[in-house]
Amino acid sequence: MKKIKSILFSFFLLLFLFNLSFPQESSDPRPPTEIKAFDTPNDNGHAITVIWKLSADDGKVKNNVVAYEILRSDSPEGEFEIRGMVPVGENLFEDKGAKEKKDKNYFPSHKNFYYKVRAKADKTFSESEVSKPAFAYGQWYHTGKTTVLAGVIVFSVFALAFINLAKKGKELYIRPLAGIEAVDEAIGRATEMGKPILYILGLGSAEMIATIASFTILSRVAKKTAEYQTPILVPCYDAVVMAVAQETVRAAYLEAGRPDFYKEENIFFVTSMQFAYVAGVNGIMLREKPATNFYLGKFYAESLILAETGSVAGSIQISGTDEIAQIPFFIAATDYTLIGEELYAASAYLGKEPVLLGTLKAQDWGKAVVIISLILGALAASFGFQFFLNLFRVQL
Amino acid sequence: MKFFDRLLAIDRRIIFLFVIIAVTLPLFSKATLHIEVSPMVKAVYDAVDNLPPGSKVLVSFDYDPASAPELQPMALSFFRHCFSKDLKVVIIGLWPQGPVQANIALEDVFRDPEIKAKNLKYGVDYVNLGYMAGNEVVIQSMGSNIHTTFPADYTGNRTSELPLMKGIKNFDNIDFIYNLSAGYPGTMEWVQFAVDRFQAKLGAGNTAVQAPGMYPYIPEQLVGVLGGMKGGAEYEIIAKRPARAVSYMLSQGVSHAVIIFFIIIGNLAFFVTRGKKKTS
Amino acid sequence: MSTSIGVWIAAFLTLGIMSFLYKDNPIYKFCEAVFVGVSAGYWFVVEFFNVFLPKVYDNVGIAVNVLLVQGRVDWFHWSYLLGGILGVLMLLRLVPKIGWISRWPLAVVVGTTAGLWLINYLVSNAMRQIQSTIIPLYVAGDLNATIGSIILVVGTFCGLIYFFFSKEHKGAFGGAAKIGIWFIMITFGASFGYTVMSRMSLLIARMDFLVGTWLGLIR
Amino acid sequence: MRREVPLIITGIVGITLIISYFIPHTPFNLLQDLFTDWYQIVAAFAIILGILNLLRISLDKVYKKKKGWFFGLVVVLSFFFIVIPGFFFSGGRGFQNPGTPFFWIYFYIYIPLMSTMFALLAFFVASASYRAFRARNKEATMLLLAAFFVMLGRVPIGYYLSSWLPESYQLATVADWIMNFPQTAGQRAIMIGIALGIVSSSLRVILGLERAYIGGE
Repeated sequence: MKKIKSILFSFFLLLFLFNLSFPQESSDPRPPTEIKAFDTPNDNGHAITVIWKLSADDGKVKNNVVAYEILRSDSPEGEFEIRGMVPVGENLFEDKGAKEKKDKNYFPSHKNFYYKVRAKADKTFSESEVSKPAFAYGQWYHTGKTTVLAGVIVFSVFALAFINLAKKGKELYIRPLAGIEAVDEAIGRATEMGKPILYILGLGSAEMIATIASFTILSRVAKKTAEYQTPILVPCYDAVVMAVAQETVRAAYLEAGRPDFYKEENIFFVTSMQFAYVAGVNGIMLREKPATNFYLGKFYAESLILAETGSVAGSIQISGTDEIAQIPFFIAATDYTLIGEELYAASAYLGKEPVLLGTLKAQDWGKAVVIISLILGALAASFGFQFFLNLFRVQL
Repeated sequence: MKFFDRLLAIDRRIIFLFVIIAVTLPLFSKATLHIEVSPMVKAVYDAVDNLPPGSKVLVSFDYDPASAPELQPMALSFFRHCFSKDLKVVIIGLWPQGPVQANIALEDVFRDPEIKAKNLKYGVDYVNLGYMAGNEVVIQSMGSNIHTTFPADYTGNRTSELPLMKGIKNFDNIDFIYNLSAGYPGTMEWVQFAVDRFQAKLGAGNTAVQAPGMYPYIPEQLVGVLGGMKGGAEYEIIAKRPARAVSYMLSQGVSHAVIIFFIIIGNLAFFVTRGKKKTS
Repeated sequence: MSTSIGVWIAAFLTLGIMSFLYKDNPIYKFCEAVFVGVSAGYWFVVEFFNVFLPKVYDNVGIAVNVLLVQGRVDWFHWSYLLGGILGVLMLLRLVPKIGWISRWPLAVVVGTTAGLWLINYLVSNAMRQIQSTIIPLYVAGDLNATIGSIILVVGTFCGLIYFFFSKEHKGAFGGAAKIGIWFIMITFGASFGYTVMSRMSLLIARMDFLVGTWLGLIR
Repeated sequence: MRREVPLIITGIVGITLIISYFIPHTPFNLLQDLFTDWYQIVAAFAIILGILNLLRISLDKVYKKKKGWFFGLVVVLSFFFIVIPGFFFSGGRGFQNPGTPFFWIYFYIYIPLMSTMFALLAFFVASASYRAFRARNKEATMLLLAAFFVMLGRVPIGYYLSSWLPESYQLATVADWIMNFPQTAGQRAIMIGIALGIVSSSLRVILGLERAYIGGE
């Protein structure tokens, strides 16, 4: 019995020792294969992409590969240096460098490089064969952005064509907008009551689209007030906006044939501090009790304070902005609201300028394209066709 | 009906008083409330949680003290999350006050013994590159080179000499971008430039005012968005570190109830008095 | 109660601004003026140290250095001097007679935004939005998801119809526009609710400062 | 000179930036970096311009003893109150570090003033909801209803009000649903509309057809 025990013991001991030494005895993982290097597409050069087929031991329990190292050399036999590492399971590496010569990491374009990929296991590794040479070069055109280019071209063609049509005198139809239809009535009411009209251009600077749209509407409103001889007050937040507003109103009075009626002091600068400006305008509303308030342009947190004061003062209020978070306050507290793009449309509708009308038409056609693609796309997607979706895919 | 007329003409200051009470009284309560974590917040949390240790996270602080009550709690719990997961943090700001708010948040987070024990080093584990003027154009130029966009950090060290920044040239070397935003420039600009021009991965915390506007970007262009103080509270809950935002939730709830009450009463009085005027 | 002078000053300023709720008064006006001055000063210091020094001064310094030491012209770094000059031209707006020169730097600003925005808004806010809306209307076995997709597609579609200006809102077209405006109103309702939430949060934090940090009544 | 040069600059800069999106090759990428760097510098000076303008107006008030001249003086003094410590006593470029005098002013003066200013909005929202927010038509009613669900659904009160309902009818779920579907759809429609508006106005600016931003002579 003793003998058997000792034999068994030595057997297990051997087994145990064997087991202990087993992991150290592992062989190298099998190397990655089919390594390919090529210039990274759609860039300015200075980068090469390397792809390979995963090692056969990738994801296996035994000899598990933990990462791949990518090595580069300028000759197939030369010294290879490590350029980067990717985790297990990945088979692509973009070897990117700096484009400035003095940079440590400078990556010359138009120079041949050779790559190999090293599959790393816990302690060992194996290397792939050396790739065929590849060199980096810059592309003149980014192929993934064709859709965007098409979009830009189509839109520009629409815009130029419609501007041209409008200039030739073709009537371009734009549907009436409730807020704008109310303008005449509102001015008439002010005249009857013998009270002024308050026109607020918002807090935007002169180059913002909402402000530009508001200038156009101001010009029409001012012309009407000149005809009715109703005073118009324009308190301003921005010095440049004030200068442009003065010019706009003066021109409108001239056009209406009443330049004598234009009062420059009615278009004035208040302050460019948000809440101080609101306090100033509120004061005007409570003192002058204007019959009609216009809030058209860029508005921020002050929108609800203005709209509330005007509503309590009993004025008719017409508002419009493209600042989405402020529109709810305008809808709830003013009589007419131009929502987002409607503000731009209103300026084209009133201004009747070929450029504005033309680009508004282009926007409409753009929307038509969007709407049609939406319907067709959603139907196609429902039946499992991916074709439409790929049309709008922008590669980056 | 005189009652309603008088109700409509009530002094605003009485309304103001109601608001003060509705907001302040609940602050004294210590009740723990049930706060549900919305899928949107979970998406952001998971995106951060799944980053391997050592990943580089860029945080853009695009807000000022005016919105700090909503965004500061988000900054705190985000920093805590990043540091406890050993992520490397790069801070910038498109609003000048942003990087200062970041410093205030860092100071708070480092008071936490768990984070303090990690002995994080400036320049190695986190950097603050400060503010740069130029709004969204800053993002565009970071896409080609962060070192020329931010030549120096907020204390004037050369960016290229900071160890952490040595391995970061542009968005290619950043694993996740987190944007705390209170308006323009903010999340929309990060989507347009960092995501749609440079393929970055983006999550965001927004003031409640602008959070709804970000929904169309989710999930294709934006991982998710934390909306307002409530979003911050949800993040604290999911990270199992309830803090300031959670403690304010009762006040938040009561104040909403008061607003709804005002709208109902106001409309009731308005329609009753208007109906009377029409019939008379 | 707090013993820090800073907290007391902050509390005074907080109450000073809040006094406006009772009535416009000189203390409020004083606090407001301090706010205006301090924030202008804040921006001034920040723009100087964070933009002017690193962008213009440092880069031109490098350019000068290269010129003196290596005797070659470093065009890259000199270009920042031109940027600085453009910036100074912007300030000429303060001089009425030659203020028009400030339009040149302004043109750089406007041109940059126009060039970037044209692409960005087209890609991010139009094309990629279409891409995200092209989804299968029917999700097998998931009623909620199916309803959600239909609402998403129909809502976007009708909303766009509402913003179509070349056709009067009549008949089926008008019906679609009507549905569109409902969706838009729900959007604004949500946005309104969120705005209320936002404003209330700001007040909560301020009251917490007054009651907690300053008076020490909480905790 | 006054009108043509700016239009030409705008056109060149705008077109270059569009081209560089499609053609990532030199020289367009370098020009893009150049213009964006200039933009950043000019943007900083534009802010300084605004500050100088403010100081000029305030000093003007003080000199001419206009109404409110005292507050004009306060503006100027507080400006220097933060600028002098910022420039000379806060360690140069590290001026925003916690512990500097500049930071102290930021923390104890700037933060309370600014955040209280905006906290006032809470009161104005309340007063506006009471005095001006009317369900004056179907659209406004719809708006207020959606707001009602979102406001309640987003806070714990909503949970306690509706916890007796099955989960998919609880206020929080309803609010999430509104946000994710109808809200997103409406938001997207508005977004696409505004985007096309911006594209077309950018096009006008680049082609030199939009001149309002230049201002008068």
